[in-house]
Amino acid sequence: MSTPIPPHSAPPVLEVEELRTSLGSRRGRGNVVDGVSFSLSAGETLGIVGESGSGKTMLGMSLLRLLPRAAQIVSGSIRLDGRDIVGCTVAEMRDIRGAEIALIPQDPMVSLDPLFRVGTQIAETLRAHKPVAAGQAMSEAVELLRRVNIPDPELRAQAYPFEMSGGMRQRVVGAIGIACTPKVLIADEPTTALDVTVQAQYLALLQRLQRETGVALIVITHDFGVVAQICDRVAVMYAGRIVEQAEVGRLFDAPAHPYSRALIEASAAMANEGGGRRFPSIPGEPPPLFGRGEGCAFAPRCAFARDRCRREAPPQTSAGPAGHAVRCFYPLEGDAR
Amino acid sequence: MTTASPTRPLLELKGLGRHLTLARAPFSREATRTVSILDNVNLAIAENETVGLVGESGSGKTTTARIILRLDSPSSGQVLFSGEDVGRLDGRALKSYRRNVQPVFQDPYSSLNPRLSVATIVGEPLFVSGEFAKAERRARVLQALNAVGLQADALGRYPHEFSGGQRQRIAIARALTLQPRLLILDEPVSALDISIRAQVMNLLDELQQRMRMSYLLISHDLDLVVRVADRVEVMYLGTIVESGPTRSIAKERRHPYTRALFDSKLPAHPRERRAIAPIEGELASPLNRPRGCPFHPRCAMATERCRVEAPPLRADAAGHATACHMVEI
Amino acid sequence: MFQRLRFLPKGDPLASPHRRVPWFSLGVFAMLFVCGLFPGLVAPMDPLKANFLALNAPPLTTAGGQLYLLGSDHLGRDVLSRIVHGSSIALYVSLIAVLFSSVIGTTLGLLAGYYRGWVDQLVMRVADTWIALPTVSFAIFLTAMREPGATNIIIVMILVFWTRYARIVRGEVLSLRERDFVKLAITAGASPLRILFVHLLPNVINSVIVLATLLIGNVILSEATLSFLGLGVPAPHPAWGAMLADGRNGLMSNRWWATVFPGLAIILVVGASNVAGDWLRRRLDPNLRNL
Amino acid sequence: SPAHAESTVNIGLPFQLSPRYFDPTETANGTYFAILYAVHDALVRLDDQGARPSLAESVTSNADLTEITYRLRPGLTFHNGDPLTADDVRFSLEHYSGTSADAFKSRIAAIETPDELTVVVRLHSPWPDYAALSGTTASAFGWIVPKAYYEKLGAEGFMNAPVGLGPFMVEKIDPGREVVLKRFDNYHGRKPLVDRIVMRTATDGAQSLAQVNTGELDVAYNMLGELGVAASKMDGVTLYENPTYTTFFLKFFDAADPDSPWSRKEVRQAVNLLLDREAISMIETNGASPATQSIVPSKLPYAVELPVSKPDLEQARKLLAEAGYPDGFDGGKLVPIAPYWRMAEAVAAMLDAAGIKVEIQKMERAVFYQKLADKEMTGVCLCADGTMGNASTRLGRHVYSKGVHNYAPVPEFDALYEAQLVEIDEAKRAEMLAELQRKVYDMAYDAPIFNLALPAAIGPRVKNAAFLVPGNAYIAPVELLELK
Amino acid sequence: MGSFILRRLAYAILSLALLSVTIFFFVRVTGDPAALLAGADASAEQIERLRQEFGLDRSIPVQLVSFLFDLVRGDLGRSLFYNIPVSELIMARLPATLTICAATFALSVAVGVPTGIWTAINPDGWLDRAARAIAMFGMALPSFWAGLILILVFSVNLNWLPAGSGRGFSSVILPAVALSGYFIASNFRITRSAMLDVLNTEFITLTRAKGLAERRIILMHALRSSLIPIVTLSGINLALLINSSVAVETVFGWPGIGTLLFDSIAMRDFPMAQGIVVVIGVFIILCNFVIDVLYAYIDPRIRLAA
Ligand SMILES: Nc1ncnc2c1ncn2[C@@H]1O[C@H](COP(=O)(O)OP(=O)(O)OP(=O)(O)O)[C@@H](O)[C@H]1O
Ligand SMILES: Nc1ncnc2c1ncn2[C@@H]1O[C@H](COP(=O)(O)OP(=O)(O)OP(=O)(O)O)[C@@H](O)[C@H]1O
Ligand SMILES: [Mg+2]
Ligand SMILES: [Mg+2]
Repeated sequence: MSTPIPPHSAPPVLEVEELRTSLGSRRGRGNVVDGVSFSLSAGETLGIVGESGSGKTMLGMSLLRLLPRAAQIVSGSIRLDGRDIVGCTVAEMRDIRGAEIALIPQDPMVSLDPLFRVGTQIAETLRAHKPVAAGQAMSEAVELLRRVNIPDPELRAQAYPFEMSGGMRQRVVGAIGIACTPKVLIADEPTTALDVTVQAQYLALLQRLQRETGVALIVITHDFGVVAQICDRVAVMYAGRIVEQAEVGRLFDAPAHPYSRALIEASAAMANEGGGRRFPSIPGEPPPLFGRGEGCAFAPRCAFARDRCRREAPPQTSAGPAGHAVRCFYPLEGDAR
Repeated sequence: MTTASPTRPLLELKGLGRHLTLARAPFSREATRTVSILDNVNLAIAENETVGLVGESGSGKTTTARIILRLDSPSSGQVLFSGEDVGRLDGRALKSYRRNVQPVFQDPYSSLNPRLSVATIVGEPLFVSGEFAKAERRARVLQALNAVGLQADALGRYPHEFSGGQRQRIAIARALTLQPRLLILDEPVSALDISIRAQVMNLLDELQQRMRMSYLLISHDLDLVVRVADRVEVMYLGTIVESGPTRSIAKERRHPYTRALFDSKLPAHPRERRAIAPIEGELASPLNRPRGCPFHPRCAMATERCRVEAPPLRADAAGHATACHMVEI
Repeated sequence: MFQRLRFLPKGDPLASPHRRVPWFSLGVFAMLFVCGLFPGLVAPMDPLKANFLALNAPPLTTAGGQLYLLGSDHLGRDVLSRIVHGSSIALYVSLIAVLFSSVIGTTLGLLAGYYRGWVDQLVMRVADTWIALPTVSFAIFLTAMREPGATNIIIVMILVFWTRYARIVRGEVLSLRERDFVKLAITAGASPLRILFVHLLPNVINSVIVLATLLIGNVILSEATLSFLGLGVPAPHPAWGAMLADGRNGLMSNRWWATVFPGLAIILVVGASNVAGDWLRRRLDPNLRNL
Repeated sequence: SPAHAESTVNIGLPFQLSPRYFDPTETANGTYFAILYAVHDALVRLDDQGARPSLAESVTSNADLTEITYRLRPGLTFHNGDPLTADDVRFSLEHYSGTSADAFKSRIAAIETPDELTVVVRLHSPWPDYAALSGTTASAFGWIVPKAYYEKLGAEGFMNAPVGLGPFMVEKIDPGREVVLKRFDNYHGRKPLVDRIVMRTATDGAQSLAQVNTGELDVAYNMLGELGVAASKMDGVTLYENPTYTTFFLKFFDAADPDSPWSRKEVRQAVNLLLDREAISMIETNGASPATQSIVPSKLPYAVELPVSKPDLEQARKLLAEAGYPDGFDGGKLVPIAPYWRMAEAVAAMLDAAGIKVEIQKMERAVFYQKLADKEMTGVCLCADGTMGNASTRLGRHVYSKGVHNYAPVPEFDALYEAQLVEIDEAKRAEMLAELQRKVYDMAYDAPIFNLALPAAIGPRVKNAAFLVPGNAYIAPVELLELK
Repeated sequence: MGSFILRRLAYAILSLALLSVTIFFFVRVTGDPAALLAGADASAEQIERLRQEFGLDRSIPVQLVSFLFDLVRGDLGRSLFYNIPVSELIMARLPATLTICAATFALSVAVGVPTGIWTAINPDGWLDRAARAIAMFGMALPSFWAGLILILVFSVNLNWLPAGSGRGFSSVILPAVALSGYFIASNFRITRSAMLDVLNTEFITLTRAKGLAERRIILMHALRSSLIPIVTLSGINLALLINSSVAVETVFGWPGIGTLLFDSIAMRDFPMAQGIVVVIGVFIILCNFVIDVLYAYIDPRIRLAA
């Protein structure tokens, strides 16, 4: 199964353009999402990778317009089936959330209301968007639990979250995500909290659900293994910007941005049993949110940085084949290995 | 990779068991229940050797570490350090054991006291040992900090001023001050970002070569363990199910659980993408520990015998041991 | 288990936009301290000096060449001077009571949380019991045993308020002791004493400070209540609560000043303590509430 | 209910209502009479005309005052219907254990009931004070309970379901809170003018005045200080300043201790000169209480008028200097009787003017009386004595060395006192008591302040609040109480 | 859940035992009631008789044992002053206190909680700022002082509301309002901060991401989780409420258990004082037990955990 997945030709369900979300505090104001653009078609899986604090979650929350108080979208557009939801009213957004764009949040241990039965929590999603009776919603909830491979779904629907293991809770959250067959599903680090074996199960489940519903999937992760396993395309985020975006095979084979390349090397080395004892690493730390300089945010850690990189921010340019874009003045060429 | 010396191991776990008695409600008639978290764990770490301990969540890895560190005591079995029973140590002997065995924990946020300066944190083992004058303590702290790549200006600062990777280095520096012979590394890099993870692993490797320490590396990350450990112990529900030289384990994957672990590994490249056939069933919990082979409910090969009889850990000539009825030695 | 860490520390200023220094509280406290420590310098008159020619003088009356800014009471004593001298009592009682109750409560809370087991049971059951004992009954019992006075009030306050510290500190220690740095200290061979006082105490001290600030107000309020009931500092010493009690008869004939001004003094100081405590809590420990 | 509201009077009592107050045989202090006058009746009782036979038709005594004969009115019944007999009277007298019970016990030789309606009390020896003690509010000796009923219920049972001969019978007792009294139609005296009286505990002056204002109460007592001013200003509320026999005075406990400044006559005289009695009366009762410099109120039998000195700081200083305290001294504790704290504050302020410093020590009433009786007091107290009787009974408590409240015996006083106690000749006795009072005054044995006029607030509905019993702070006789 | 409740019950009983013993000793050390009761002119013999009558002549341990035995049987002894069974008097007075306490409690919840919810949803608005400022001073308001001012305004000057206890519901208004200042403020603050906390949790984010109606999110999910701290605080406040009611009862001449306690200690009516403190203690401990049960009701983790 090593053949790369063919690029999608269907019209995009989600088009994000120059999205900028800023976050203010006493210490200043910073863009947690900084000019992000991408598009996504039905059935497609986009991976968003990056280090902690790079703004992945903020991007996901921006798409749902569920930002913390301190943050707001300052510019750009998010078009869902051609309709810009940045301008939607609160009530309209409520109808969109859960029904058209759904979320699988980062941590299954704290994402379910501990005081309610899981069945209820699924059913209420259904009832928020569809005129179904309580009993009907409950039996649909049981059905959904069955679809996410929960054994004894009738029984489990009556359970409270604390009575379930992490893996099961994550599957419940998945069931909530697909409950109203949304067009876009944002999975924020769906597997990081899970054990290795369970992680694999969950990814398989996600893929199956995507096949069944044709949902467009955004997988936020910092694990290149997840990307390699299920993504069609990848966007690498650094300090709020997408520094590189490409079809998955292309990114692994020919990363153009020094950061992507370093990341890929680091993760490949970790996974590689035969490698030497030393791991390739990226020196330094990611920049803080406030007081990010003028130039390329990666420049201080970049081995290839030149003066220009420190002065001005590089624009997004094409790097090779269609769909491969990079924000670097001096993109790398050739195979990563 | 250094090969383990065949001499007497530095640390040895002999038939280690740990039971917990669940608290019984007052007036309740229900009998007290004991759960077994560790069951007959045997393990040895030689000088300058890295032993990896892998297993899924709740399999008892941290408990093992806690017992070695004397933060917990075993219900049965012994921990031997240089042949001495650690459980019996006290006074001076305990002190010297403490300086020889130091831990590094997973969470760099919780392992540094936010109210103490880096100098105090790193210097604490020296201070507590009471054997060093102030000047010498300072010198050693500086030396340790340098060893992990931090500068003297870190001394007066507080943990919150450091990033996760730096904190983990501070934690390592602290462990190094007394020049221990064994580091217990309980998931030392799981909380760190990939790029930082590599920095810390490189640092640990470098230190080991320089200071000739032994490591017990606890991790759920198979890749990492296989990459750095000399020997691997695979733990499942409190028992070692497979144990042996890393190379041999990675190649042969005799135990079905070990195999499942390897099979669950995510590809390093989209090219290697394959249909995942993960093991089924829920994560096991010591609360309802199955009879017989602990792994049988999730094992595709399980037979009637597995359901009733717990397989013993049997080693081959090369020291590769497996606890499975289905594996022929 | 692999746990993603929240990289936004709990105390992050982003979470709480209220960082403005509470000048109001600081001002009131400064006044309280100045008045409390040097009442003689601030007060225009002798608080005990009766003037039978100026009984119940309304505010801003001048009598015998003296200006009664806030009026005089039923014995012709200057209300302002009495309030100023009353702050000495309030300050003395609250500081001593808060000091002792925090030391006792914190120590017991530390021990209970760290050692758990029977120590914990003992401390917590006593604390439970204490909650059920009405403060006033403590006070009445004590006044029956000893001569009434500030010391009684202080003892009552300590008896009542140590449990607050004990509960809070115990709760925090219970979670702190599971933190890895405590385990690291043990593996470094640190003694329990060192763990309690070097590792745990500094981590609970924020809560203790916040609680202490809030309690200053509470103690003053309770002191006023007890003085009002006649269980506090005896006359003619100008305790605020006793001033209220003295002035209440005048209230019936609209001589409000002898009651309203000391009442306002209480509200001002207690309010300031609440504001300051709240601010400290936001700054030092946003997880604390319900103190 | 509204039908009854017309003829119900609500009276606020300034003390906790104890069931004991319903048992006349236990009466210990004046507070009891607030209830006794409503529920019970006596052989002889005080009213506006002085002590008059009430249950008795006549009271006669023999020449040497050793035999007192009571003739009961015929046909009287208790609230429960039992007829009043001589047996009930004898039981009540024999059973009496209240104030001065020891005095009665030791002097009464026998109580005889020659017939159903006659009771004879025989004394061991002549006792001139028998009448002063038994027919007034000095004691409740002579107030009658039904023997059979009392014995059936026992003392405790009786307290909680009292039955008497008074104008009102108990309808309901809510212990410590209120008692509802209903008119007793068979009352032998004047017919009560209201249907019901509710007596309710209202210990807080300000609050009970507020209740008079809102109409919740019709009568509230103890309107001291500003409350009196406030009451007099309220619409429709009248302030009745009821003269009592309560004298407030400073008592010098250490006067017998030669080391104490209080042992110096000059010092005590100075104190008398420092007290501004008018001002204190003004502060406490708006000037209604007359200043006095004797502990014997002038209205008590055998009292003599004594001059009241004007406050004189100069003279006081001079006296203090003579005594060796030109700048005053530390006078120790000043213990006021509860709850007259503010009067004590005024006194302290006045003493302070000459440099005499005293520290006010609050003491609950119970503790106060216990310490007083146990002779444990030191320093000075602001005491009050309101017991009825005559000059002899009053002086006997304070001046006589065996008196319960005496701390500084003076042999000269004792001799005089003991002599008058057995003197049958009225005139001689009066002369002896006058001499004693003057001697006490001359050596400034204590520092009297005033005789309390206790103000009560009377609400607009009340037409006749009969405060007719001298020396009693409460409305009595209650049968005269009338609504508009 | 059963075991949880049993454990709390065991704690409650332990607390009660401790409380009783504490009270017993407190009362003994304050002095001999017999002498005080006998009055100023009592003879030694009379005092002795009283001491025998009340069993005060027995040794302290014997007294303690019989006190505890009587307590278990529900016998609180006889009041020395009122001379009737203590329990009778307490039962007569308890309703008065419970009435104002209940009214205050209801008022503080009815005003405090909704305001807290509203301001947590709309933090930093004018209402929030105003409510926070008012709350800060509401917590500083001495209730007895508030009572005095209320009487002055509403009973003396306006003559709208009664100042005493005899007028049924209208009598409850002033004392309840005077008492409730602190409790409204504290309910408001706890609700607000608990709601703010909960609204920041990931599970509320998920309910939002599910597109639930805001009302359901707030009232069903957020409020229910916030109930735990609110209920906890209520337990503490209840004890406080009974404490502060003493001063307010005095101000309003309210014939409640607070004034009764105050007077009975002043009069050395030891069985009475002892009984009241025990009853208050039992009441508070019971309330806290009920609160524990409520936790279990609110939180399935407590209810279902082994
Ligand atoms: N609620 C918040 N209030 C203020 N700042 C926030 C908040 N949440 C996140 N941030 C800040 O926004 C930036 C981006 O955070 P974000 O959570 O999007 O990162 P992430 O890539 O998802 O990281 P992780 O891998 O840790 O989940 C960070 O600097 C973070 O500190
Ligand atoms: N004090 C304790 N009380 C109850 N159960 C405990 C206790 N300590 C450990 N356990 C249980 O023992 C089992 C082993 O725990 P341990 O922490 O050793 O596992 P681990 O392999 O380190 O897991 P992880 O990968 O999650 O760190 C777990 O099921 C845990 O719940
Ligand atoms: Mg994130
Ligand atoms: Mg672990």
